[in-house]
Amino acid sequence: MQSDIILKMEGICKSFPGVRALHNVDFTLRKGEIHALMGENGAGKSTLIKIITGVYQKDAGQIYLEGRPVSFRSPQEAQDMGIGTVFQEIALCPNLTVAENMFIGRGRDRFVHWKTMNGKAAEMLSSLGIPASPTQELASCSIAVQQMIAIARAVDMDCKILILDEPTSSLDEDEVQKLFALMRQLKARGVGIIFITHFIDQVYEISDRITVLRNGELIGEYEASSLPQIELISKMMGKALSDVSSMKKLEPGKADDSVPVFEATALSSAAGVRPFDFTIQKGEVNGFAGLLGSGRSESVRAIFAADKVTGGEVKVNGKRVKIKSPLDAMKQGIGYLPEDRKGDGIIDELSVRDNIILAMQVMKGFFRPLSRKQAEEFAEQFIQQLDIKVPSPNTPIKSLSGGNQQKVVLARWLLTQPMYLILDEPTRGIDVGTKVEIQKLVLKLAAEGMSLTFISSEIDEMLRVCSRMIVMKDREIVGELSGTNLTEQDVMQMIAQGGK
Amino acid sequence: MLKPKTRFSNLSNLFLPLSVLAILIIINLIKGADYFRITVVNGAFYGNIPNILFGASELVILSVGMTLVTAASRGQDISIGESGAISSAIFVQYVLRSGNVTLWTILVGFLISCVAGIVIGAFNGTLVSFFNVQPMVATLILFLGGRSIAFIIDGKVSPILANEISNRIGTVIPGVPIQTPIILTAVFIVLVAMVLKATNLRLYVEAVGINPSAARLNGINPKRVIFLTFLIMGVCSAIAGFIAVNKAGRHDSVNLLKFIMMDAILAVALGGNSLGGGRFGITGSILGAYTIEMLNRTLLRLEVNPEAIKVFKAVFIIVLMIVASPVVRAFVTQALDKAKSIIAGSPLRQTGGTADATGRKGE
Amino acid sequence: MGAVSATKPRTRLSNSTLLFIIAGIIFVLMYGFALISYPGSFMQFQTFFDLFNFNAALFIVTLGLCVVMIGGGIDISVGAVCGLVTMACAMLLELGSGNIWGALFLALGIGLAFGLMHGFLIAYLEIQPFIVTLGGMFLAQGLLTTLHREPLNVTLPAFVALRNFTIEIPWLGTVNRLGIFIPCEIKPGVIVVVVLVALYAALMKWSRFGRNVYAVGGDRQSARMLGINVKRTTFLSYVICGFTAGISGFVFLMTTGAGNIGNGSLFEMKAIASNVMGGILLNGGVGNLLGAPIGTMTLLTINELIRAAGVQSNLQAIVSGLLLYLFIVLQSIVMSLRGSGKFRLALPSWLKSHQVQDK
Amino acid sequence: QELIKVGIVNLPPEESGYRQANVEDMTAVFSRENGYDAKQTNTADNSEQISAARGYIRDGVDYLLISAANATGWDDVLQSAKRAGVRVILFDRAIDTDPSNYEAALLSDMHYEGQLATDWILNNVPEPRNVILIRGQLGSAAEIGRSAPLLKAAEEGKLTIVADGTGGDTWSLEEARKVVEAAIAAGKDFNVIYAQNDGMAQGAVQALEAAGISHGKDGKVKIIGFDFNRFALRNVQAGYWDADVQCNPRQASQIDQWIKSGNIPKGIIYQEELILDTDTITDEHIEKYGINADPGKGVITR
Ligand SMILES: Nc1ncnc2c1ncn2[C@@H]1O[C@H](COP(=O)(O)OP(=O)(O)OP(=O)(O)O)[C@@H](O)[C@H]1O
Ligand SMILES: Nc1ncnc2c1ncn2[C@@H]1O[C@H](COP(=O)(O)OP(=O)(O)OP(=O)(O)O)[C@@H](O)[C@H]1O
Ligand SMILES: [Mg+2]
Ligand SMILES: [Mg+2]
Repeated sequence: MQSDIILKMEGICKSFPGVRALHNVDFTLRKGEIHALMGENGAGKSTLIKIITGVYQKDAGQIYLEGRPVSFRSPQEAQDMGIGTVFQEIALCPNLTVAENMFIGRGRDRFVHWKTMNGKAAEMLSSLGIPASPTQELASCSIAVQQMIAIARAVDMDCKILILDEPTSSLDEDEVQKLFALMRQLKARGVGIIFITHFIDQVYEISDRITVLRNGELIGEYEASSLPQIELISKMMGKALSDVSSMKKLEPGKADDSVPVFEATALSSAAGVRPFDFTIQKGEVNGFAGLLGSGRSESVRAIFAADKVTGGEVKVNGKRVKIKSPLDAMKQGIGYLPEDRKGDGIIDELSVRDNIILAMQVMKGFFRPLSRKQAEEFAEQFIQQLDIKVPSPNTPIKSLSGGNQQKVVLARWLLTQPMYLILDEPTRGIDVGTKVEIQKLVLKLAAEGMSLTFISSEIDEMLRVCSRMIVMKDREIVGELSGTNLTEQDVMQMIAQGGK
Repeated sequence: MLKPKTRFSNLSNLFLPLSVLAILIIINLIKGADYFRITVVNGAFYGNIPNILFGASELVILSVGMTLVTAASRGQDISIGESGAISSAIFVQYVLRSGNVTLWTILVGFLISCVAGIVIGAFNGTLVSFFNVQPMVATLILFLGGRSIAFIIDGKVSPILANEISNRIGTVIPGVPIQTPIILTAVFIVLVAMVLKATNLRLYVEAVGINPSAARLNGINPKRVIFLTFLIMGVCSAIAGFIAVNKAGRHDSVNLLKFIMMDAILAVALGGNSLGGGRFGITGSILGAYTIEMLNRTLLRLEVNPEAIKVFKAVFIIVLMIVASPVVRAFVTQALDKAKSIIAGSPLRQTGGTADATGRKGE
Repeated sequence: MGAVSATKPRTRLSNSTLLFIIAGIIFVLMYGFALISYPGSFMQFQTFFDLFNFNAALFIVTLGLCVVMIGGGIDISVGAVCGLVTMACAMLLELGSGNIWGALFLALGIGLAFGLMHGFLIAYLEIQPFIVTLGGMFLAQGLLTTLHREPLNVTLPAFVALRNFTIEIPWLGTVNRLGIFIPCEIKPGVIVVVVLVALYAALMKWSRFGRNVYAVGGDRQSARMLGINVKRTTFLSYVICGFTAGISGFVFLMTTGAGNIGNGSLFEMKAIASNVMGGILLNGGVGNLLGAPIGTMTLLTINELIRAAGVQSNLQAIVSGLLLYLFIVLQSIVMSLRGSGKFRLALPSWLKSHQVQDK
Repeated sequence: QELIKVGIVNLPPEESGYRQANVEDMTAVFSRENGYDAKQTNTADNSEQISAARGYIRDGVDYLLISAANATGWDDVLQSAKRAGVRVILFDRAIDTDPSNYEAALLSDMHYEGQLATDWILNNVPEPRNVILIRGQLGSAAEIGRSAPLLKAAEEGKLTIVADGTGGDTWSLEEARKVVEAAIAAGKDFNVIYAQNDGMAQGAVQALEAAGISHGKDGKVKIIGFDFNRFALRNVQAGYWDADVQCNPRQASQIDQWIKSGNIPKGIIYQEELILDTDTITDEHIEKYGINADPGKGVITR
């Protein structure tokens, strides 16, 4: 039994100024097992990973790799010892090619063999069905493709331990299945895999054991087979079972058909969406469905003028308006939560408070700053409302956990009280509990008369909140589905048929 | 609970300039205990401190502008001296051509030179924001050609500004015990503080400097913000040029404010700001500017041989930066924590490794 | 499963390549313009060779700085170090032992010492590079005046022979005003330039270190996560830059044969400008090393153009500034035409997170 | 009539008023009307200067006139000029090379200027002579030349240098002011300020003014500047300063004369230069020898 354990962590503690991220956490990983690490946003999962991989230094505790005590001072050392990692925030270099990103930092070769490298990369990309060419610059790949490249890199690294921190957050069903197939292969080869996700279904589908963290403390380690879903959720959240079970039921909102809040005809943008028509009614929640790279993000970016708009007409509340920049859109009462949190969402060095009030402040205007007190109040209000885990509103947002950062960005847009809010993957990296809270919130806002567009790579989730689904393929709208009894099957079918 | 924390973090932002200042003061006091002595000469205060305040006025003003440019554009304007030379040349020409010099002439001349500064700022700003040229390269153009322009405006001679009002602006106004440049600088600082208070300049600049793409999606136009900082820089250069030329009484397009950009950039960095943009602290930069002035004078006071003066300056800068470097600071904090916990008898608790010991800047 | 690949990825030119091509085209256009407008000067091959003959040191400095700039750093001490080396070597040759090899080692040693100091302070103590190298610049300048303030001509015969040594190309050349055929001349410094260009280009393209420099320049944070030793890479890039500045100092001395306070002054500015014109951005992560010599050639051709055109004294600086302006704007317009699609300012450079190692 | 082709390698006019006068003088004399086809390259960078000189040699000029930024590093170029049959005349600034490498050199003798000023101090200031020396850019020809006689006199015990500073790389007024302020703050007793150009002298005087120390004709501290800027001469005339040393920027007509007459002397020729003090200065001097803007009689520049 002992020899089975490849990684053992004991009494790990880690504090950041003002936060105790981990306290006395134990963790063991066996050979050939898939071990899910679960917990709410800010529970300390990523921090634990970063301690294993030498990104952070632990304050106390001991790590044993195959029985020997180790302490990595940099990710390089960890990688050299056979630990492959996919970090939560994509850690690739945008200016290098896809192939380089897959191979850089690995191996001890003094020289780069471009041909071999590109060849190997091409092989791997095609075997995993990643739509990228090895010589392409990484920056020109979408977030999802980048994430898959990061996975391909880690998987290829003939490692003893593979760590996947929310690798599936922007992948759709197909990609997830591909990833799982890979994980099973590796598992069969005896690799120990640490898997972090907020998708409960995925956890049960693939993992053998589950370790639950809450508020930086170890709650327990369980065999996946002996821990019912509901119980897992309640352990993560620290709530009684009854509270948890009441959250699953949601009713898609009913739209008020009379007033089209926003209407676009033949809208197109420089990012490459084909001209499309789009309308949304007051109080409606609709969604864009489609596969990875089908142009969902590009479409909503065109609505918000996040990319340069190259054509089309836009009406807000029946009146023709010109929306040429995000500010124009904001002035028309449109809000947009972007999918790329790190690149487009957070202003990482600014405080949580400044991040929350940012959009509202901009709308108020350059010459009318909020008073400090007011800003503080707004921030506190949303920190409470969305349960954002942060020591103080003055904390820079970059020190928050991924999910909490997402909540801050969401709070930012809620504060502006938009008439029409676009949410592109708002639940990416958000824990189950909060996810449901957000879904509820969306429906509540819709009921209050706000129109929303909700995009998620989980069709399931979209079905729960959207009353109408716009289906996209190859950057073109191929059809629309509405009704209360939509199923995932309906959507998939439409995508497959391409609308015809 | 929040209040003391904020204040503490403010102080730690100023750790670098304050500690440097403290070191310099100690050195000066060791050299002579009368360092702070102030006497009254011709009705104005005189002594080391007034001299420093007087000497640093242009640098202070420029470093404020530089801080904003750095924060928003993530680069530095190296043409500030040239820009000051050009705008003050225009000021001098206006004054000389207007015949009878009154306070009014000076004021109009000053405003015209500010406009000139804005035009120059617009030139640099256009390159940086709309053509995406990196600041240091964009401003290299004026750095190379600017003095020629000033020189041509000067009519290829160094015109003399021999009038009573200019002289008073450059020295003292009878009856006022403080030299005029010091007062002007103070007014400038107050104005800047007011602008920061009354507008969202800080938020916009920081957001753009940290993440332009996100700033844009929140309705901020990064190009415009960067452009704006260059306009402000232009005004700052014009003011600095105005003070410098009135101090000198003569427009020397060659030497006026020459190489001052190095000191201004140094001031920004000494103020605890990152030269890579993002969050910024004006107070730090101002302190940094005075610190540099004090450093220069300290070297003179120590009677360092002129050949070696730069060596000393270099050693000072490097040592100071080492002392205040994030790594060393983290190390010291850790050691202090350890000592504290040992004293308190509580179990060991370290704050942060080297990795996350950020030399925080801002506020 | 294949559904994802429905949209074929479009492989586009990378920024580095595009910028490099622009730099090349700009240079060719300008040189072509010069040939047509001022054939008297530019139709001589010697004019082209002289770009290198008398500016070999600048070329070399630019190369070293290029490595640092790709890594997202900056070194403004290069000019001063170059100047210091010329004086130190001149002193050694003239007042000291008078051994050329000794001087060469001294040059390399000084360059290396500065490189090591900068590298250590920047990479391991995480001090801002601008400030560190500003300190380095003051230090080099100060050491220079401390060592020897007056200009110093090296008269050592062996060295004078080396200085005067030229390689003649007998089949290329012009007949001068005395009716004598003067073959084109190449100075040994040029060979050093060519060798270093080849070496550094190979280093940046094919060595692990070179690619790591690109990664670090592109995204410091990610580079660390990818298992790159960011600190060592940064450290080495400054060491290389300092070392190169040392070489350039020796080559400078080889060209002019004298130590002087003004040697290498403003080289840092020229080198930065050259690199940027060669498509190597200050943000880091972008650029082709071959762009460095091309940018330098562009810059030097501007000077030669101004001279050949006989621009009026007071306007020379302005005209050269305007030409610089023109090229930079041209470069930027080409870049923005291609990038007009999406608003994507280059990812924040590492500079920003320089004091912050971790997320 | 065939034009004489001339290439002029000079420093940039923006460098100083002195240089502007020099450049203008060159441009005016070597004009087409005067029978010359002249081009002038102005840069303070030695390698650029050398490149330009090479360019003129390639162009096949008849005469190459050089005012070198650096005194050294020219051997190679001068030899190739010789090979190409280009006659080289140095003006204003010396080049440290074998005299056979050029035809003639018409120079300002910086050392002589320094000697003039030092002698003036020795003759006009009674003991003890406590001098503040404010140097220009270290290592520049002017700084070296103008410092040497004073340092020598100090070594010989004829005067004392109580403070030794520099205006930095820029001959900066402000730096000069700081040097004097530091001396005052340190309680130094001094009665002469020897500033190596007029701008720095002006800065020094500003420091004295602010500290309320008298200077000039009837004052305690004697002020000496260099270059003959008209504002400086007016200050001397008004007794606000004490003396100024000439540095003559006008060499062109002399060289023109040499070329036209075909009679070029060999080796170094120094221009005549003078020192003026409150007693010797006249309006005529200011008119004739001064450079830069004239503030007008009786106007002092503080
Ligand atoms: N660099 C840092 N500085 C300060 N606090 C930090 C830092 N990194 C993480 N934290 C804090 O540590 C806690 C744990 O964060 P961590 O990222 O490990 O959470 P997580 O479990 O991965 O959450 P998520 O599911 O949202 O990704 C959070 O409260 C976070 O704010
Ligand atoms: N700058 C760009 N230039 C060219 N093509 C691009 C660019 N950015 C994205 N694309 C491509 O456009 C397509 C649409 O991408 P988009 O991000 O809109 O997909 P999506 O449907 O939102 O999916 P997801 O958000 O899940 O990635 C993808 O194939 C992507 O590779
Ligand atoms: Mg996480
Ligand atoms: Mg998307």
